[in-house]
Amino acid sequence: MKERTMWEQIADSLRSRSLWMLHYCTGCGAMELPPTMTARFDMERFGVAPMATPRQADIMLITGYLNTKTLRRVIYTYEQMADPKYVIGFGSCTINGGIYFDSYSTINRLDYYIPVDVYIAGCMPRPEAILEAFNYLMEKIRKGEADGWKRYKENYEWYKQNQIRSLGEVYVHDEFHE
Amino acid sequence: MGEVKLFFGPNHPGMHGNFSVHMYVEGDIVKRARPLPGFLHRGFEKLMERRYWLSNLALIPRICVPEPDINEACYAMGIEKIAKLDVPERAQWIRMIVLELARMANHLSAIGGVGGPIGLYTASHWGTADRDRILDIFEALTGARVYHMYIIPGGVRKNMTPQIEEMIWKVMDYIESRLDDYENLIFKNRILHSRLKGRLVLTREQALEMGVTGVGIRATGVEYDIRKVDPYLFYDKVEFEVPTATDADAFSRVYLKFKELSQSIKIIRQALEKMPQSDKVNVPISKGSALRHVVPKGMAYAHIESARGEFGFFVVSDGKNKPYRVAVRGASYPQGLYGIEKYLPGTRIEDVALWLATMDVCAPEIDR
Amino acid sequence: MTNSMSKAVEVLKSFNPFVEEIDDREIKISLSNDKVISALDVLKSIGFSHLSLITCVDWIDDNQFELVYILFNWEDGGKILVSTRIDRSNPKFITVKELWPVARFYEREIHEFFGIEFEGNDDMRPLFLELWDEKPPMRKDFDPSKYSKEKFPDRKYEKDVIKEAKIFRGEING
Amino acid sequence: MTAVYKAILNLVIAFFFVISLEGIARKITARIQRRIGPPWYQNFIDIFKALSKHPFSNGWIFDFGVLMALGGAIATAAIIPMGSTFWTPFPNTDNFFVIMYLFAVGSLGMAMGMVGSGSPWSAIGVSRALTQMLGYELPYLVVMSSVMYMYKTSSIHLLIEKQATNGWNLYVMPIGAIVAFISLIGMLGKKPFDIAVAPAEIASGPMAELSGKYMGLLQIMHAFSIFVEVGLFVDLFLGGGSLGWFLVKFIVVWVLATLISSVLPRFRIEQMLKFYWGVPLGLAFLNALFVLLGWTF
Repeated sequence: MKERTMWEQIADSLRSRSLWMLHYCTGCGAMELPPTMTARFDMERFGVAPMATPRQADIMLITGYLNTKTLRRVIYTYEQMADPKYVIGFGSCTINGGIYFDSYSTINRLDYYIPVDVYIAGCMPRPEAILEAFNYLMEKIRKGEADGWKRYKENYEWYKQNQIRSLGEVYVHDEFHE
Repeated sequence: MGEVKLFFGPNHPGMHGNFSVHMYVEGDIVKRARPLPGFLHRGFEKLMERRYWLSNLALIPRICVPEPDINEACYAMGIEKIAKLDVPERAQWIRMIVLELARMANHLSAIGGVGGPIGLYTASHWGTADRDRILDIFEALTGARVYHMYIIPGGVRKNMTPQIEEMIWKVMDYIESRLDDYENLIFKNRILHSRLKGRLVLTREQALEMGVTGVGIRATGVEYDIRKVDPYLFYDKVEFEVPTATDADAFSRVYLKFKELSQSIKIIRQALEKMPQSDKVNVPISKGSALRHVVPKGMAYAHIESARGEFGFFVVSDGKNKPYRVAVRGASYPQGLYGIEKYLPGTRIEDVALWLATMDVCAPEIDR
Repeated sequence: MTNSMSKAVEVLKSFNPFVEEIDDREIKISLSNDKVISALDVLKSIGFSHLSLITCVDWIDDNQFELVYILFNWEDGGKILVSTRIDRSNPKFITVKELWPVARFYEREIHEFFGIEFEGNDDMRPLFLELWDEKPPMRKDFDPSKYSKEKFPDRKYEKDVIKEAKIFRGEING
Repeated sequence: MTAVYKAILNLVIAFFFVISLEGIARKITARIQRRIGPPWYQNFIDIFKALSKHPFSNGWIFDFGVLMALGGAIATAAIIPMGSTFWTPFPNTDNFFVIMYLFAVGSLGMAMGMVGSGSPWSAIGVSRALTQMLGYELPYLVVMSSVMYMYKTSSIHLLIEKQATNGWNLYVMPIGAIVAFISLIGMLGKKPFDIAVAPAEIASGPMAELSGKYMGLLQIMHAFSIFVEVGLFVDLFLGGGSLGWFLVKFIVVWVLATLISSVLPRFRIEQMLKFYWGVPLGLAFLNALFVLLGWTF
């Protein structure tokens, strides 16, 4: 790994303490996010706050299984986010398909399509596990190891090829034709 | 000003779950709207055909995330109907308690969910925090917070211990004591009245024509509740009221959910009192391995009153060790698809999120 | 059987239905497919006004699809499953969207998952799936596992857990 | 030369003081919601992190609009008197009208840039923000004209001096002060008037397309705007005071606005207009009438 300059180190430590999370519930894991956000577990005390649009977000939580229709939107969303950006794969379904391993519409492995920095195992992960994952991600960012966004740039061809293999077409068609 | 095309979701903070509404707006008024479901489609009905009768238990709670127990109950009741199983009495009472707890959990998060779109975040925080107490009961009873896999064909998986009964009594007292605060913070708030009262009216004729169930139809003044009309479990042995309203607007729908909380508390207390002491909470449904369990030929439709309305499982067996076909009737199917297309035009952009919140449009059960 | 259900059976006598009792508040009425729409109309007018679900079962061995309309009576809680069988090789039926407008979406879903055409319902765009390139997925001859293996690569594990489990527990097949 | 130093001090205080206050407001809201909340310096981290990111631009109108918004806010913040004549950087230009005009530059710059981003949510948000401006400015300006009519001056530091002898405007014209405070909540964009950014309705509205550095710049601009808005209120209705008193009064007004906003839901845009053009505008005219008749305390 390349040595980071002092500015990069400062920037990384700032980034680790102010993670803006994209408010996008891609799957059923989103059910455990409200408890994590609200009074009982309160993730805002770590500086993690929900953000409405991908432009402002730093981390994207892939909360559970992704079907092909959602994956297209997730790729769009991921590419709209500003660098540096981080992805947390949430639940067993993102790791190996989990309980939907033989489903015709859900993907089996998330890091084949977009780079993932941290995985949380379990179905569904408890709020404690989510907070643990946030802390682990912060640690990784501070050390400069969370480099998924760089890998996406370097291996763009590979990721695109995988996306097209599974989706046929990444482009989202406008459905409202009358 | 011409018409502007807007994509409300799937990536939008006002969206409940992963769902999308495409619409054309003129100013702030919605001109045309079209629901776009399918972001959570996992092919459940196909997957269920590929798994054994009992291994499906792990799969079905995932159909409806906010209230997973109704899936297990419907599936179990469907199988019991086909196989003519007699469920032990205590198991029936425990199921009732679990279903009512799940209803309360869903109503609390729904009240919090209304807080989001209108900006009353304190309501969201309170609702979610109190829901967590119910999740704690589930954790003690079943070992899991969200997906319980507790209700199995022929009964429930494990008996309820006296300690857990004690815990339920306590949590019920706590939630009852909180209801006044909710009333004062949320339902007496004048800005909330001005946001919700008289908005998104769905009249009785429209609701009946569309097939809306749950609070959507009870807000129009009729007592259509499956627990009363078509009693399952022991709902005919407990006393409770079905709260109704006559305004048929967004406010009365939320308020009815709030009213149902105290009815659920009443039901749970009666169930805890009437429940017989026994160790038998399920019938052994198979000889030897659970994987070799076979359900006789037949088909049945079992439905229950979930927090969002009629939720049903249609189960077909061809006498083998796997279901031949399982179809799910999601409670929010009519209002989530037909309702959005028909009744959103004419409302304002702000009301779209409120329709989804007060009508409890639950994306995973529409998509499956 | 509830009052409304016995009344329904009485009224439907002329359609020669095959009536099966599932439990005391649920019956199944099988009809030949030209009589279904008028039977549904009659049932709607005598109180079975709530359409719970329209669904389909693929009886591949009989080369037939079975369409099931589940009706519910809000007054006394009777449920009627109206069922009919149609030919599987050329699946076509008539829409009921005039009786229940929400049926449009159920029919659209059945069209998407089983490939049945509903005459009179012109909105048959895909609802749940996007860019679907195979046969309708809920048909029995569609194998989701094969499709998933082809399209969505699995993670490679160094340890074959399933094989070890088989050594440990023996074959696990129903 | 001292004027420049004072202006720079103005900006430095505005930056550090207001951004800390924003963090404290988050903490207060969290406590009301029974949470712990982020540390008080969280907003500094947020801003510097946003500045460290690699943003996307949406064309030169977008870039220019953001810069114009920041420039307008900085220029206005630099001429706000901090409570007394001594802490007035430019005693000849701290005219109320100059401040209002300069301040509008910032708002217009933001509107221009955000519409230039091309997102429909931004366009809706900007149209809401401008409508909202129409709502709160009207009662505010009526109250301000009666203040200026009463003291026959529009210079802020002179108004502060007049209040030192005459008593705070809060006591002299309580109705006007209340109306101005209601308008202030609207200006700050706090609930129930955060209609322009309403996340659950229009996905943060104007900010929908802002990424990285632009977001950081906009947050800084927002901090300066808060300084201008609350600072004007303190100067004009709470009698300014020495630098320390000015800051204390600033904190009191800010915390009060935060407390009110944390327990209220949000209006719809047309309800907000009806609200402002109803009771507050009527009260503002009543106040003007009292001032014209000389019925002040």
